[in-house]
Amino acid sequence: MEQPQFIYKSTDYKTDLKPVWCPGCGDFGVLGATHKALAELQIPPENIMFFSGIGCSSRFPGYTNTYGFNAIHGRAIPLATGAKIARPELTVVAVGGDGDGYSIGGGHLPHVARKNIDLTYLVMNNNIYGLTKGQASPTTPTGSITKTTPYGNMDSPVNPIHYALAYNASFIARGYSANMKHLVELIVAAIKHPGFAIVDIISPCVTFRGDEQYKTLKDLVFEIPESHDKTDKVAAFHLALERDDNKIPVGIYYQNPRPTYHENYDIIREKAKKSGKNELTDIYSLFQA
Amino acid sequence: MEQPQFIYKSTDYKTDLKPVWCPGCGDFGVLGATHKALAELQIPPENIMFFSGIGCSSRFPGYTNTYGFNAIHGRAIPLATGAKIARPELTVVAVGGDGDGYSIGGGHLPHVARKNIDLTYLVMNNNIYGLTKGQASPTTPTGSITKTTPYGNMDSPVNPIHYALAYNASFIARGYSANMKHLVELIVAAIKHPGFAIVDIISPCVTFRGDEQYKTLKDLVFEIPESHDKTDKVAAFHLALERDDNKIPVGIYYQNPRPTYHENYDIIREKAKKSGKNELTDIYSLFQA
Amino acid sequence: MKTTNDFILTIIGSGGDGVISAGEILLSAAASEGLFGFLLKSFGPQIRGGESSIKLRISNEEIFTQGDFVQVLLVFNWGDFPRFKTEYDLSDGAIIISDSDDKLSPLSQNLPWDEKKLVNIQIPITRLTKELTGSTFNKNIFSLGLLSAMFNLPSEGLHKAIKRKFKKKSEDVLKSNIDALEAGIKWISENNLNQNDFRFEYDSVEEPKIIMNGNDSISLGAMYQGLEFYASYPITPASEILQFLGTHLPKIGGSVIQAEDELAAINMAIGASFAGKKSMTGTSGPGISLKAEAIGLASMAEIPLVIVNVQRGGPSTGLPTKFEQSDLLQAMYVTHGDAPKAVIAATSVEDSYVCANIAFQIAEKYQLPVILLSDQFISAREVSLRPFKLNKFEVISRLKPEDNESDYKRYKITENGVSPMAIPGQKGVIYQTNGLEHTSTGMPSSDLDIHKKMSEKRDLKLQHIAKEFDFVVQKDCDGAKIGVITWGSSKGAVLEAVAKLKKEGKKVSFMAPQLISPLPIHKIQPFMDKLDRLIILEMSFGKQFYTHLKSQLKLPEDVVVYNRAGGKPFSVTEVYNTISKNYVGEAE
Amino acid sequence: MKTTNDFILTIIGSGGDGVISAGEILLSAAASEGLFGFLLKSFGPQIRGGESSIKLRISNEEIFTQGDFVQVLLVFNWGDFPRFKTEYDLSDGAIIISDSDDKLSPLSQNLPWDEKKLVNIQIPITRLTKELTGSTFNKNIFSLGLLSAMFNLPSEGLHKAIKRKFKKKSEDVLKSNIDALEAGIKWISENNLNQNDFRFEYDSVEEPKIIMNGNDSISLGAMYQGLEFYASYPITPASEILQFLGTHLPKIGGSVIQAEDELAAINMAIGASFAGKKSMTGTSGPGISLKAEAIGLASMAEIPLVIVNVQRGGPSTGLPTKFEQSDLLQAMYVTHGDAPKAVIAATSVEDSYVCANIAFQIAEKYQLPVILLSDQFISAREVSLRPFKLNKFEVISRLKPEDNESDYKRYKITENGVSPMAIPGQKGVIYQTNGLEHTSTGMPSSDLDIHKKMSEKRDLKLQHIAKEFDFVVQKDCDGAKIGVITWGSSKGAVLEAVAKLKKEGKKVSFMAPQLISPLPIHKIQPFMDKLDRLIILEMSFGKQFYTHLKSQLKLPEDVVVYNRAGGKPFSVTEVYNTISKNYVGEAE
Ligand SMILES: Cc1ncc(C[n+]2csc(CCOP(=O)(O)OP(=O)(O)O)c2C)c(N)n1
Ligand SMILES: Cc1ncc(C[n+]2csc(CCOP(=O)(O)OP(=O)(O)O)c2C)c(N)n1
Ligand code: SF4
Ligand code: SF4
Ligand SMILES: [Mg+2]
Ligand SMILES: [Mg+2]
Repeated sequence: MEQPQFIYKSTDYKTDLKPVWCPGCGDFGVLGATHKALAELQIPPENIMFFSGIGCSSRFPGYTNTYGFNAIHGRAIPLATGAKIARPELTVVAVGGDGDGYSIGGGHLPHVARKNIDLTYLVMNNNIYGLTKGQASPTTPTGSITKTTPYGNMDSPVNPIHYALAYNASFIARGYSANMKHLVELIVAAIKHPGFAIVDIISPCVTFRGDEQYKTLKDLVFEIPESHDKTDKVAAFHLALERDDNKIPVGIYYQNPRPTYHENYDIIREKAKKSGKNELTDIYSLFQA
Repeated sequence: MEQPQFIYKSTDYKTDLKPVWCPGCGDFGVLGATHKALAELQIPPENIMFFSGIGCSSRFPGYTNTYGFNAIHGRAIPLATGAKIARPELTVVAVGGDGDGYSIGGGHLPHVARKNIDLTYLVMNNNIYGLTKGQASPTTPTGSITKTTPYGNMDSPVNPIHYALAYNASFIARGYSANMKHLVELIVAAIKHPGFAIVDIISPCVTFRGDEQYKTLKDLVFEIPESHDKTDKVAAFHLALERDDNKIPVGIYYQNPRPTYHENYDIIREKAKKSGKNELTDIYSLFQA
Repeated sequence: MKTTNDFILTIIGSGGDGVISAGEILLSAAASEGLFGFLLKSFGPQIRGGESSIKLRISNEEIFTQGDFVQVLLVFNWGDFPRFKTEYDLSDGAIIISDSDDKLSPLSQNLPWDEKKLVNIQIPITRLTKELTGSTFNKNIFSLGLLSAMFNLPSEGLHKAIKRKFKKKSEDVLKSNIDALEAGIKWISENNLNQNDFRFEYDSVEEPKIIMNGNDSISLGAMYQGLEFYASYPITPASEILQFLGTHLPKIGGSVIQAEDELAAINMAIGASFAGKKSMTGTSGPGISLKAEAIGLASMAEIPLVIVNVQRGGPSTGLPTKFEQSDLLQAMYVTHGDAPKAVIAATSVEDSYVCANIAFQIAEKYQLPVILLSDQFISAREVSLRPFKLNKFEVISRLKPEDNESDYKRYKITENGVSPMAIPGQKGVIYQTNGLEHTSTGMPSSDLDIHKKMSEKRDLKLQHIAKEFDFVVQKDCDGAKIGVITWGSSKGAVLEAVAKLKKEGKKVSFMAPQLISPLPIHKIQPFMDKLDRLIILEMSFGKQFYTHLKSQLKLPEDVVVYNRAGGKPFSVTEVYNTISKNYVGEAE
Repeated sequence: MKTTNDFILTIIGSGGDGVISAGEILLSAAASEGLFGFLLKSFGPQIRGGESSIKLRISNEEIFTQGDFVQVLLVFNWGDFPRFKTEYDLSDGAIIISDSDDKLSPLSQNLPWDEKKLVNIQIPITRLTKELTGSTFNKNIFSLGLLSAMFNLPSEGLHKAIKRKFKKKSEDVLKSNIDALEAGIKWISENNLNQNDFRFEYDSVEEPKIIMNGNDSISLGAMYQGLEFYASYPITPASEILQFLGTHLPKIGGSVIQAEDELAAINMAIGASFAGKKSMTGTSGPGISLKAEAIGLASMAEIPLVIVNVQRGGPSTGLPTKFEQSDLLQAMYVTHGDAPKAVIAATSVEDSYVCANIAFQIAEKYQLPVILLSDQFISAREVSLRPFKLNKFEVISRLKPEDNESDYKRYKITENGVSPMAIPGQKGVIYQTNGLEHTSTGMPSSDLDIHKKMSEKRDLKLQHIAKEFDFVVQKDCDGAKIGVITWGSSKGAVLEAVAKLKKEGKKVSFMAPQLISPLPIHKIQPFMDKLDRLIILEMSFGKQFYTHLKSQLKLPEDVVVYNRAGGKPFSVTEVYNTISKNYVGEAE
């Protein structure tokens, strides 16, 4: 019996749990876009795993009707890595905030990227620590007053696109939570991409960054033109530099597939098996004097 | 009474402790170059602090007659950061290996760089874990056989220059331990640079990478031409891309000073003091009902 | 009409109702009138705009807990009530005030109306606020006016508190709030609703109080000892230390840095201490777990360092906004190897100042990491308490060598394990150190004799600390056959329960050691030895305090452990019942 | 001429001398002849090319330690001797062989020549090797020939071992080594130097042995239980597990990943276990400290996981290549909160296989983290031991729900605390989990009743584990009034000391629990209760085992703790003397 082509609606990816998010939080948009993307991809919910750290945004897996794990702060990436290596046939998505991903969890990013683990990472970047009520995050703009920068933030914010390029991520995009349609496209492309895909998503925190962000962003965000060569790293690096007009390109900055970790590891398994002695008893016999 | 201009010889920066390093280890070159650089800078030994993590290279502080701390794996940068913030008037140098700095300690790099802490970081990059006897490091070339890659390393190695650029480090250089004169110049420039300065130094591990590295490197390493614009990030990014001829540019890739953390923090202290109520008793009085 | 000098109020409402600020204003009012107060807040799971509640206790006598039974419950919105139902116990005859504009009826709530003879008072709060103040914006302040008149709560203090609160806002805002307050007061007297049970009456009061929470108190204690460097990563319920110090430490020349994670934070603090500055890092349980390795480094390299753990419910992320005392054994054994360190537990807001001072004294004098345990219950309460003297402690700083001291050895073996620590910049006493085992000059060594000698050196400090800093809260009761021992913030409930028993003529001894490790056995063992029965009281499902005491002392034959998983602090009644049930000693 | 069936040899030399491979070849020779062997290696601080030494014990009876007194000491170079002087004790009449080509003289060494009646034999080893084999390259093999002939060491076995060792090298290399061996043998018999004390004589031997170290044994145990995922970060002395599994696990379909740090490693393993695979991570003390937070996560989210800690000398970086048992309390209390987990300690190489199996059985059956403690002394020794059966253990896997099970609840309350765990990919039993406190369906909750219920659920498992997996090494001696308890690799020395005492007619009971936490009290308490005096033996300056036992059991009135800082394992003599000195019981 053939399966009908569209069996999953976006609501099939939604749980009953009511989000703890503030009304107007950008994360609602990301959640909705993700559910839509999954429906578009028609991946059976039981074949998906979501991993997150801690933060408002990291509550995400609880609201998504797939296997999910809202774990500890900063460790979404290694958790997802382990899960994907264990079960390469399943779809793995890591989600979380700018603090979770670029501060406490920042040390894991280079390695998931250079190993090209085939998973998708959605960062809800709100330039603040939401859950802990408003401290500076690594993406908080210079000069901003937050609970931990009472005299103005003096650090230069991180540039997630530059990070991802330096890490040799094979798919790098930026989205905006209020551009639902575009965001759905990006998430679909990211999940489809074989290898590590990061989507940095501007997702305003209305409570601790005010909601004028929505207003200004509307005019600042623009889609990356078709003419941009997605396989040109230097061009992508250039595109992601801070601009004099403060505008923010959204879309795919870079995409250049290469063999994934899992493909490479299959080769290693083959190599390892070449001796032909692949039973535990064979291995044990190596200890005989 | 005026002080004579050259009071410290490079041997004044040397301790009596005999390095545990293998004969021929690249780290000897880095150690010698550092002692020479310090003598060139004529910094009194008691005004210098060295910090390191764990590794062959991290034994460095024990061999340098300044205040020194060979601490725990991966934490040279935060230790040095704390020390520098505490004592901005002293010279602070962090040293260590590629594993220490780009693997376990990799999460600290973005932040020391974007905060522009005024310290120098010398990475003895030997593409291997030396001290633990030969496991793959994040800079181990693809394909290499090591103790943990018995079937060949399948990961793409990190590009430290790209990292540093993405992190907005204000001074980025690469050196080679066997080019003593050039390396001394780089270390002098790095220490002089006001702000975070990283020097990635190719420092061969003869024991676990073989000593043919010295032979091949001789022909691969070349000095970055004068024509390179050190303030151009995109040019630096380009220069650091893997090259078809496998050649490795050494020298300063990027240098672009901006206010240091300490300068900024002085401004914050001034702002904080504006209320004029700066005694502990003033602060305590805020609790009066 | 029953009056009280010990008034307990709870308010429950939705996001916009201003419940929290009502509680804060009332506490501030009480403090400015010289009353003692104890305020707790509680929130639903929503990040913002969700339901919230407060519990406020006011008394003219010193109080140590939030009190058990709510006498007056004000509910703006019965829809929010179920979330908090298990958090608050009602007194017999408690007065339930609610907004008659709410569509849900108080009587249809699952409340012990008959059993506890609750009194139902409904007032059209929303409508009245609108009518009398022009908008519903100041509903909370209007309600404070109502409560003030109904229960004789300090109205002068309320005026002051409102002025204080809105002093940075416009005149208009201030005036409209004062108007709302007065409208509330007036409405009650016009409607003759001011003769209620639980009217607050008291004879005399002392000088005005201060309002403080545990985190501020720790910060002040550290600052008094000369804190110069604080590095931390935000985490509930410890973030306020970072925020307070971030605002105030730069004023006295110090530095505060928000690190990229807890590992960085503690290593920065170690770096700063190595460089010569008094340093501290602070966090909660998950952060301590991340600092485990560096705590061992500080122990091995003998770096003075204070590490604050404001405990919350565990394990893992656990119950981040709730109280528990379950990081006790971790504090002692978090790092690998035999790594001497000291552990101190603060028992109250006031005591947090004391403990922070002593933590620094120990850290600096003995050059080792000191873990200062506080908890959510101390940090998140706001209390009105007697102003205390800042300068009651000696400021202790680490021992330093002279410049150019001959034959300087960083880890010289000494009588008390402490060796002078050179400060970078000092001439002629340069040294290099490490986290490896090392000789007296700091050179790495894996020689077993050196390891033995150095293990002894580091351990020696503990013996001296236990004697020199043997501070405990102790109330010996002559002839008592039963004693209660507890630790940390659970002290408050025990103190009140023991006082209550004493009034009934029961003899109960009491102890709460602030120095948890090394345990001052010479003080605690004699306390135990006098008892027939010991009750150990702690908020840890795993009985961590019991485990610790058992491992360090000879406990009486007869030990009763009263423990439970956290979430809600012990009530006085709970402790009272536990002791009563197990009481041994003279009958009355 | 005294002969022995228990031969103890030490070789000391410089970088190029081939000391280590000489030891390995001789061990291999012994094993192939069916002898038991025990090889330890020791190095100077240089990374490469520095001095090194071995101690090898060979016997035809089962042995549990490296033996105490060196009977034959071969020194290539007296310049290297001082570094190892404290590591090796010499037997009375020990034979000191050295290279007469060395410019330093044996007699000028600070050795107890007279006191111990040492025998000085000097042979021009370097010159002879050169003369007889054409180069000095095979000095070590030539020396093995000498030793073989002098002390009747298995020469057939040596031939085999050399063939084995060089089978991948060219024919020439192999032949030159065999020639060197034979040249050595021949030279001794030609010079009539083969009638020495300590000649190795034995009656019968068993079948050929296997040669294994503790890390390999753990790896095999895990593989037998169906390990599918291993993530780790290199660290001495645990790296060999990563290296062994990295080579062999892919052969049976599993995956091994070298993570960027220990935090990543354990979280990867948790992710893999969540995804349905049997997972393990391994490290040493510093790595455990870094894994602290995630261990709590595994406990809270009830993730089956085995965490290996191959202990080394602490605290901090400590003595990375030396032995110590000082991570015991950390294993239990490393993470914040009340976080149930199990702790198992392997006592030998063979036992490592057992313990790895049981660690997985517990982790999978009870869905919690299990810490498996080994140590440098187990992992770095190489022993020749009886081949063991792999399949003596049941392979236990976690309980899973049926697909589409109705009303599936991930954390359903059950009689033993274990609830079925759905595996991603399973239909109709999808769930979301977290490290927050949660309801039976996994929904976050900070409700205190739920916290209580779930704390109970998680704790319940421990009670079942203590009963079901109560494995201890126990040798009760009828009528013994004294007992010795120890743990981990110190077992070996105690076992031999007790056997020696038994031969003298002394009655001593003995125990070493492998299940350290939850402690199987029902087995250990009765053991204690029979004793007048208990000796607790451990290699921790901080008396961690004593602390643990005291906190969990009722110890006899009379307890003697024999402990010290690590660096060197207990000798049998040390233990024997300790017990003898404290002996109570029938006199002979
Ligand atoms: C180890 C640890 N440190 C700190 C915290 C406290 N904490 C929880 S979420 C968070 C940051 C949240 O910021 P972000 O990741 O940007 O998520 P957002 O809430 O903004 O979506 C912090 C610091 C924690 N839970 N665990
Ligand atoms: C927390 C921790 N994990 C692991 C180790 C083991 N270790 C010591 S040095 C090292 C890596 C050394 O490599 P690198 O930093 O490149 O220095 P190198 O020896 O090559 O100079 C490792 C894994 C440790 N000491 N501490
Ligand atoms: S605090 Fe900010 S990030 Fe968190 S839920 Fe509210 S709006 Fe969203
Ligand atoms: S192992 Fe390699 S890095 Fe270490 S000292 Fe030897 S040559 Fe240098
Ligand atoms: Mg954020
Ligand atoms: Mg290296």
